[in-house]
Amino acid sequence: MTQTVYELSVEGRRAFTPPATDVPEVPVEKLLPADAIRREPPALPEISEPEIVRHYNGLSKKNFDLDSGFYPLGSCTMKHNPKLHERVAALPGFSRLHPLQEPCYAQGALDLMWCLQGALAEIAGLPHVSLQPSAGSHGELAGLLLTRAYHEDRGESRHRVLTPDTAHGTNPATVTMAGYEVVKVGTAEDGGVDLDDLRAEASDDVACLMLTNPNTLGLFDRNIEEIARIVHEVGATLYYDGANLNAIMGRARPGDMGFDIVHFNLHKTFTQPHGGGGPGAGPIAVSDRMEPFLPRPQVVRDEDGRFDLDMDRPRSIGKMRGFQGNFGVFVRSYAYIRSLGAEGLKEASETAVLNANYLKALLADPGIAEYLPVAYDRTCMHEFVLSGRGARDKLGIKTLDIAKRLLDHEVHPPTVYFPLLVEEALMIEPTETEPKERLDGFADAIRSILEEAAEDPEIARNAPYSTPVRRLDEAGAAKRPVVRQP
Amino acid sequence: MTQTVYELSVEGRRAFTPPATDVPEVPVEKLLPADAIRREPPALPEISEPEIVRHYNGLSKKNFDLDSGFYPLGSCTMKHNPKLHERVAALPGFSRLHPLQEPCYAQGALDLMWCLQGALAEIAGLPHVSLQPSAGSHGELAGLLLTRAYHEDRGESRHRVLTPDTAHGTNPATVTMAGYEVVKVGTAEDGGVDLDDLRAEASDDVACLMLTNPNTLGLFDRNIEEIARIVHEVGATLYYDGANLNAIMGRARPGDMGFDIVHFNLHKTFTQPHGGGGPGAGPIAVSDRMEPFLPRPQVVRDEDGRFDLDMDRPRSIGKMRGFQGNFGVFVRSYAYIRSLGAEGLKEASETAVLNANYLKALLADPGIAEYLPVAYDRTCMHEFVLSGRGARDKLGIKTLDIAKRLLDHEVHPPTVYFPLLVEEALMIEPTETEPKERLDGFADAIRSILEEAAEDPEIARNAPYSTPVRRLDEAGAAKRPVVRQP
Amino acid sequence: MSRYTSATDADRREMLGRIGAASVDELFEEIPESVRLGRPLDLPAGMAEHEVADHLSRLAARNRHADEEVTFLGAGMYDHYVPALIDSIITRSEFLTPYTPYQPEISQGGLQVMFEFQTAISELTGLPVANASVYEGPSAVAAAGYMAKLETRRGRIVVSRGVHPHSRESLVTHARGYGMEVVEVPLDERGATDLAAVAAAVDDDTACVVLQQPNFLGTVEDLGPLVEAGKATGALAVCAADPIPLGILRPPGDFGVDICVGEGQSLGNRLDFGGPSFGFFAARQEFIRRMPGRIAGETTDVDGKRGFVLTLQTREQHIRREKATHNICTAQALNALAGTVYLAWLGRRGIVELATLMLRRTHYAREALGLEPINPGPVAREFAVRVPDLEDFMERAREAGINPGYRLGRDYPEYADGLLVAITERRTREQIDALAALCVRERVTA
Amino acid sequence: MSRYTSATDADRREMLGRIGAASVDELFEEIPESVRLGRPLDLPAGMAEHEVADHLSRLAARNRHADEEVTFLGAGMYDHYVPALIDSIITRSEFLTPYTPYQPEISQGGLQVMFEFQTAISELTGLPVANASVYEGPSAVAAAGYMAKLETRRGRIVVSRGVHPHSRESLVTHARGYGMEVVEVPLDERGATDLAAVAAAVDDDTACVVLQQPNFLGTVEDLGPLVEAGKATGALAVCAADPIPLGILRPPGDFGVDICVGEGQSLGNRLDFGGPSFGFFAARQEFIRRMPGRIAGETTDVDGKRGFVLTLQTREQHIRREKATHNICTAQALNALAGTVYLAWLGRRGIVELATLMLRRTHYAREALGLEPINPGPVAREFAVRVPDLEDFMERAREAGINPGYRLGRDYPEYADGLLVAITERRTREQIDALAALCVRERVTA
Ligand SMILES: Cc1ncc(COP(=O)(O)O)c(C=O)c1O
Ligand SMILES: Cc1ncc(COP(=O)(O)O)c(C=O)c1O
Repeated sequence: MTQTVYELSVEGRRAFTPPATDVPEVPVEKLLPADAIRREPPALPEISEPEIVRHYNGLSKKNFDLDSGFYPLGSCTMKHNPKLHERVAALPGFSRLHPLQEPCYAQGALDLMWCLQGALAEIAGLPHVSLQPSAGSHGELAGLLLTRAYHEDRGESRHRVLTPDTAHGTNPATVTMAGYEVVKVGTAEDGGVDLDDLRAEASDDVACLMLTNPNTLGLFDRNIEEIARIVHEVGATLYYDGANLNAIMGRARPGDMGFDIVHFNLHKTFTQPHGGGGPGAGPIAVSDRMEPFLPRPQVVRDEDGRFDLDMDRPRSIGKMRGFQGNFGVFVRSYAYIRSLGAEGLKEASETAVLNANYLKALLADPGIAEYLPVAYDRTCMHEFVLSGRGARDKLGIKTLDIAKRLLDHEVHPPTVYFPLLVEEALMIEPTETEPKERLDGFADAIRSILEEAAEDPEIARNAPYSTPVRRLDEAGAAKRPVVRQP
Repeated sequence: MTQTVYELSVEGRRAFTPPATDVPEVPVEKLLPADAIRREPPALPEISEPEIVRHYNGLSKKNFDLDSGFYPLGSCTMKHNPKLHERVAALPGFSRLHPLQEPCYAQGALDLMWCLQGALAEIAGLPHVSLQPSAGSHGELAGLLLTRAYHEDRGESRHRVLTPDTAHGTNPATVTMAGYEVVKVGTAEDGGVDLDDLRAEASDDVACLMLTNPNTLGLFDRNIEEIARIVHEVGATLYYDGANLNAIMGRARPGDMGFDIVHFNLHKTFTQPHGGGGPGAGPIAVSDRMEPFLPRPQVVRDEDGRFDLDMDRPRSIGKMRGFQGNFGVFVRSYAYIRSLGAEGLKEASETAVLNANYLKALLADPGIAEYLPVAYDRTCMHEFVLSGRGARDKLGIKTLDIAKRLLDHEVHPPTVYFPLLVEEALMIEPTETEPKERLDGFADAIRSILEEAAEDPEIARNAPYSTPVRRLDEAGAAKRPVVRQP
Repeated sequence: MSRYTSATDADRREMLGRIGAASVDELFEEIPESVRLGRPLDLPAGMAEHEVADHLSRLAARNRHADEEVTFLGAGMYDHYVPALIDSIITRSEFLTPYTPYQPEISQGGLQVMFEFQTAISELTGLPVANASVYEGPSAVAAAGYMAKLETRRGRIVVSRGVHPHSRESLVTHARGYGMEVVEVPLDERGATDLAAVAAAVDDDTACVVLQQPNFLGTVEDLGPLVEAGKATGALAVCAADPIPLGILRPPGDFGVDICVGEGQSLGNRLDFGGPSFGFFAARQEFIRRMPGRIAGETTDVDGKRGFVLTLQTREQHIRREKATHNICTAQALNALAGTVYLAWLGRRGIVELATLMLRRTHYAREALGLEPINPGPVAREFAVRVPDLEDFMERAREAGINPGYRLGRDYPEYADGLLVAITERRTREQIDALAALCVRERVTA
Repeated sequence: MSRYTSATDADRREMLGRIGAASVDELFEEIPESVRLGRPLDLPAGMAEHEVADHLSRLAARNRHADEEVTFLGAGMYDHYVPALIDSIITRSEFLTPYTPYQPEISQGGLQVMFEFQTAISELTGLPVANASVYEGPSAVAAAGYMAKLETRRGRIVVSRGVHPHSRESLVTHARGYGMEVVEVPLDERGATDLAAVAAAVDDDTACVVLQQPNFLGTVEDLGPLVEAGKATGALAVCAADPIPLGILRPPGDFGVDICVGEGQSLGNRLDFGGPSFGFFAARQEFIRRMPGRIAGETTDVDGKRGFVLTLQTREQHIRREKATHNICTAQALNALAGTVYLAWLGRRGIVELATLMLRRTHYAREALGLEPINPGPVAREFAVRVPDLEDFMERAREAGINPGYRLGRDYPEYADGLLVAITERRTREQIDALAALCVRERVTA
């Protein structure tokens, strides 16, 4: 029976040996007012180093991870995290550098940030970059705060932000948090933005249109220039959610498509490991007209090549967080960009798109497509979406059941039930670091699940069987939430 | 079906990117004689970094390890490997130091070796230490080569070395390899050396007696001073196999018992991780009369505190290996000794002996002892030996079956069928880093296996069931050995 | 072919054949001609692994880091020792590489760690409900402001000038988005939050009052009266707290604080020039459905076996979209794991021993330096002093291999000559005495 | 209570109670009074983890390591880049902490790695059977001598002066134990093993002839005739080989060599001031039952599933005791794992590219230095030159941050002014040119 670290605790055990006290042992009561002194120590565990290691090693073995097998989680770009990055990120010059060290003693770190800014600007096709936002959503918020500052600076007050109905949940959540009203724009037959719907919604009360291109259906919106024209015509900004950038590196750039603001997810496209839910980083690249409003500080370089952190930015929206951002993440993404270079990044996107279209073709096999038809029959970019309505209607198994049965095939299921536009959606993103055999293996697993369900749908409905725990009572957990050790 | 890395290989795949060639690309034929050039590249795998990592991470998950659970492998001292040691061993000042760096540029490394020598000398009670031997067996060989040089230096030629019948297999193997003849000495009723047998065998043709104290039965030989007297009286040396040193640190010292030569197993007593079968290190400590023959180089310190590698040792037996030994192992053991200090090392041995006696007491419970009687009913030191003859005769399950059934209880079995003296032996060494609950858990597992066998012995005879593979055909593997990828 | 892909020429041919495309270029015909880049990216050429490693080592070598000087720099991030067992746990692929645990059956490791993290934060803060992590300290304060807005539907935030300058500025930046006014209350002459000013500042439109314990100058605030004054008109009390001193300081929850947030770097995370670390976010039970971010909950599987799941997801963006309580998705799971292991390693008695050692060394240091204190009151790990000739003092300290602390003047014009000195278990008495020795000349002119 | 034990006072009381002993001291009454230490060990007091870490860092800082100078030092260990994936694999507890795989059902990871290692070594050496590892290079030569003794029952070993001095000395040290005479044959004037001398030295009592490819001076030996001469009277041919150059050099097995051994440090292992690394040991099929150390073999389990076991254990000490083929027990499993991963990372084409790059840079360097060669013949990664004023040259190189190589005079009086220069993928043309620039003055006086 699995135990928490608190249930393993035995009074008197310890892993921490305090250093010898080398200053007078003045009683705490002498140094702090009685009212400020804690009565009972916090009930942290009492456990030795060997048992802490065994506990967390044991827990780790219950996790499926990217180094165990195929992880085609759509919109998450689960591509290999090069092991070099952990070694260079741990160099004392980076990991032991205090964020408030004087810039003249942090030139190596600032040089790295400056070069990363330059590379991201070149990849996005937008000249000015701030590395500060902590993740994609935080970058989205920065983008809308910039938009607000930009319009206020022009004496305008706009209230609405347009997001396509296929947008990722963080987009609308960000719009609300940035004080705007969400207005949904419909999706056309071909999976792109419904231009008529857009023209109808576009007005001078619209501050911004947030788009992902390729979008969350895995399709490149061919009307992007027209969309940009419509948006700019009403004076709104065009925001690029960079989660799908892995499809177009070296092939196309948001800046060239007319976007004003782009966020990158360094933990998707640029291989910062996902860490079970972070850390990540969400730098933003912006056009000239948005530059003045970028958060502070900005890394700048003077003519002698010396770097500094420029806080003196009067029109900046101010700080989004402490210090200058997730520097450890910058080190890993910078190492990735310097490892692959222009050619390698382009090859990465090409292979991601090739792998996605190949897997889509394998799953278009009649025996599968009948139950899992592709949502849009177009060449896809780095990911594609299937609908599970065929399996639901003809085999009586929902997309959830297919996902749970895949767990017994030791592959991670795709993203499910997103985008909401597609019924019983399965969003599949193989990435460029998967070998052909694993794509073939995934198609075989899907086929065998469907064939099995044709015989006995109960098997999938009660999957998984081989995992550390089977299906969990999520409703119960929400009704009577137990969110800490009693 | 598990594949080898060669079966995962696909022509054209690669993980290594060669640096750009920055010198003239002269054809190989111009630089090497035709006869010396390889025709076919070696059939090494062709595979990308992500798939190499997945292959070896996958293989690692098939291993039971010390950080998974209880590992009471007798005579191996499977005690916790502190994680600090991997961090300090990886410091560039140690890991990136060339072995032939001039001593004046390696003072930190030589200082560490000097201090480790001092600490081991103090622990063993013998003044002179050589860190050079690569493991315990290599230390045994060094000890007998020293003995040979010592006697030859006195114009004596001796041919026999005495080893108790309970000695570890490496002792007799070493005796043969050192050009001596093995003579077995019997074990008395109380588990110690049979003094009469020893007196009978002791002669001036005996070069050395090799002993482990506590011995491989886990018992301290109370007659050690008498044994030393008998051996020294015939002019032989007394060799101490240090594998069981974990029992007596701070309590007793081989030097004080009359031993001339001691080997340490840094990968047992001093926490160098076992690595699946190495690396280890087998330093030796010797008395004054043996010092001149120690291998070269020796770390020396001059009066200004400067360290050097002294090769000028005319009577030395010479080099046992390249350079100065397994320095990376010295770093870990030194960090251990400085972490615990005198008090901590003593507490380690005390707790190891306490844990062993407690587990012995649990297993002396009637329901168990009836089938697994203790071999010698004495207070044990850091390990103890049970005999499985009760289980074999009354329950029809051999010690091998008990060991295999333990695998299904997620604990590593004890050492089995050693020492040979004890029928169906089970040698159990819990070490000091195990908490009481795991000792209780082990006893429960043993009890449940015996109770289960009372009902149905077949279960144990066909165990294990829960492991990546079940019982393997070792005979077939020896008959038609397949020792490489075809 | 880059070392991270596996598509050989033969693979490409086979895959294109199965797709029915003549070339990879054909797959990109979806992109209109006019927006195709049509040239190579202007980036340096790729390099072999050892060349990248050497390049990064050269960059790293141009930074003076905390092993190359004795640093008393604090102001939000502290030079605490990161125990080695944390390296060995957070570099395991099973923790380093998975995504957010959307499939609980194969993520029980990550989910149980979140549950254990939430428990530890709840214990430190004295509040029953904590989430699995937010980005970091300052943006956690902004998140607390947003929750107060959603809870109270009011328009003003009162924040003490004792709160970290980066937290105050992040609050203002975010508040301009979610439409709230931020009002600052000053510190009194002892460097503690001015109680009367708080009482005066709160009104019926005040959503929350934000305090910090210890405050930015290191002062241990008298939370009781401050919280009482702050909540007088129905606002929520928000307190940003430094986690290690909470080992001996009465937890904010005890004083009626509603939301306790803070920076987690000091709990087993690296300095890393400012990130990534983690922020923690704890609140009263009644706010559980208004909390931002992931929350792990205990439950059972179909066989009755214990398990953990992401719970109350209806708060979150992937379900409630524009009605979500916060837009956060990817947070700081791996850094929170390091914090969880650190707090288990420190343990119930260790955190008291460490916090007590820091308390004693902090008071010893303040006395040893003998300079005029800006906040003479109780301090726990950091204190502010006036240094008559600060520039010269900083220069002399540098030459002695010491980084004496943070120039307060950068954020507090009223303390232009102020120096903020931080203490950890690594700052030995010997090092404190060395800093004190530099102050002798200062003292004479003081 | 030390941080690595879990026995609280309550645990101790309970355990002593169950044992029936009053105190822990009572358990040590087995040790006779006269041999009890009776005083604390005279060792420095224990320290907290961060204090030990700081102490070790200070020691490490007093060494000039290969990232702080451009090193051309070789002579058996080489400054090759260790790819990062090796760190992440060998630090996993599942590889780092288990014992020798005595229970195959729970050691399939370690056993399959041994099988894959044996395959790679067999491919490099051109010999069908390799064991799972021996200690390191020089003692592997001594192990080969012992196997030749057991195979041939003869009493003499002929060894070329081109074999590494540490290998020759280890051979003599071990041979004095297993009772064999070691006879050395000289190098010719081109720094290659003197063929005529070999032919003359072997006789009917010669158990084996030991050569090295490339030899210690870096010369690529003409193995064909040497092996033929060596085996003329029935001796076994033993060849110590440098593994990376074997990517482009014809494998020793092709020339009739019976046993090929060597140092494995250059295959993904650290310099580590000389160890731990691994030694490899390969031989002809007919010697399989005479081989030292562990050998992994493929087999199937009761369900027919593929698996691996330690095989032919009847050779080994834990079964055959005094009749074992060698006394080795703990060997170098973790270092051999690093070697296995390195060879998979390098791969079939990579080892050819790397060996070719080293070949070209070595020849480029010899020409660029322009000094009188001691071994003008073909070299693969190392070469020896005469430096007129060696001490001054070494000093000037040091000042330029270069470690120019190994003073041959320490082991070869006949090359008192000799310098052995080693090349790896890390020694760029730029660095070679910098070394060459130092030779200009030398050249003038040459
Ligand atoms: C399409 C899309 N947009 C935005 C986000 C939010 O990014 P982050 O998780 O870094 O906040 C995600 C993350 O999953 C995403 O897939
Ligand atoms: C009692 C005993 N002696 C000697 C040895 C040999 O030591 P090593 O394995 O270090 O060569 C061992 C190792 O298992 C042992 O247990």
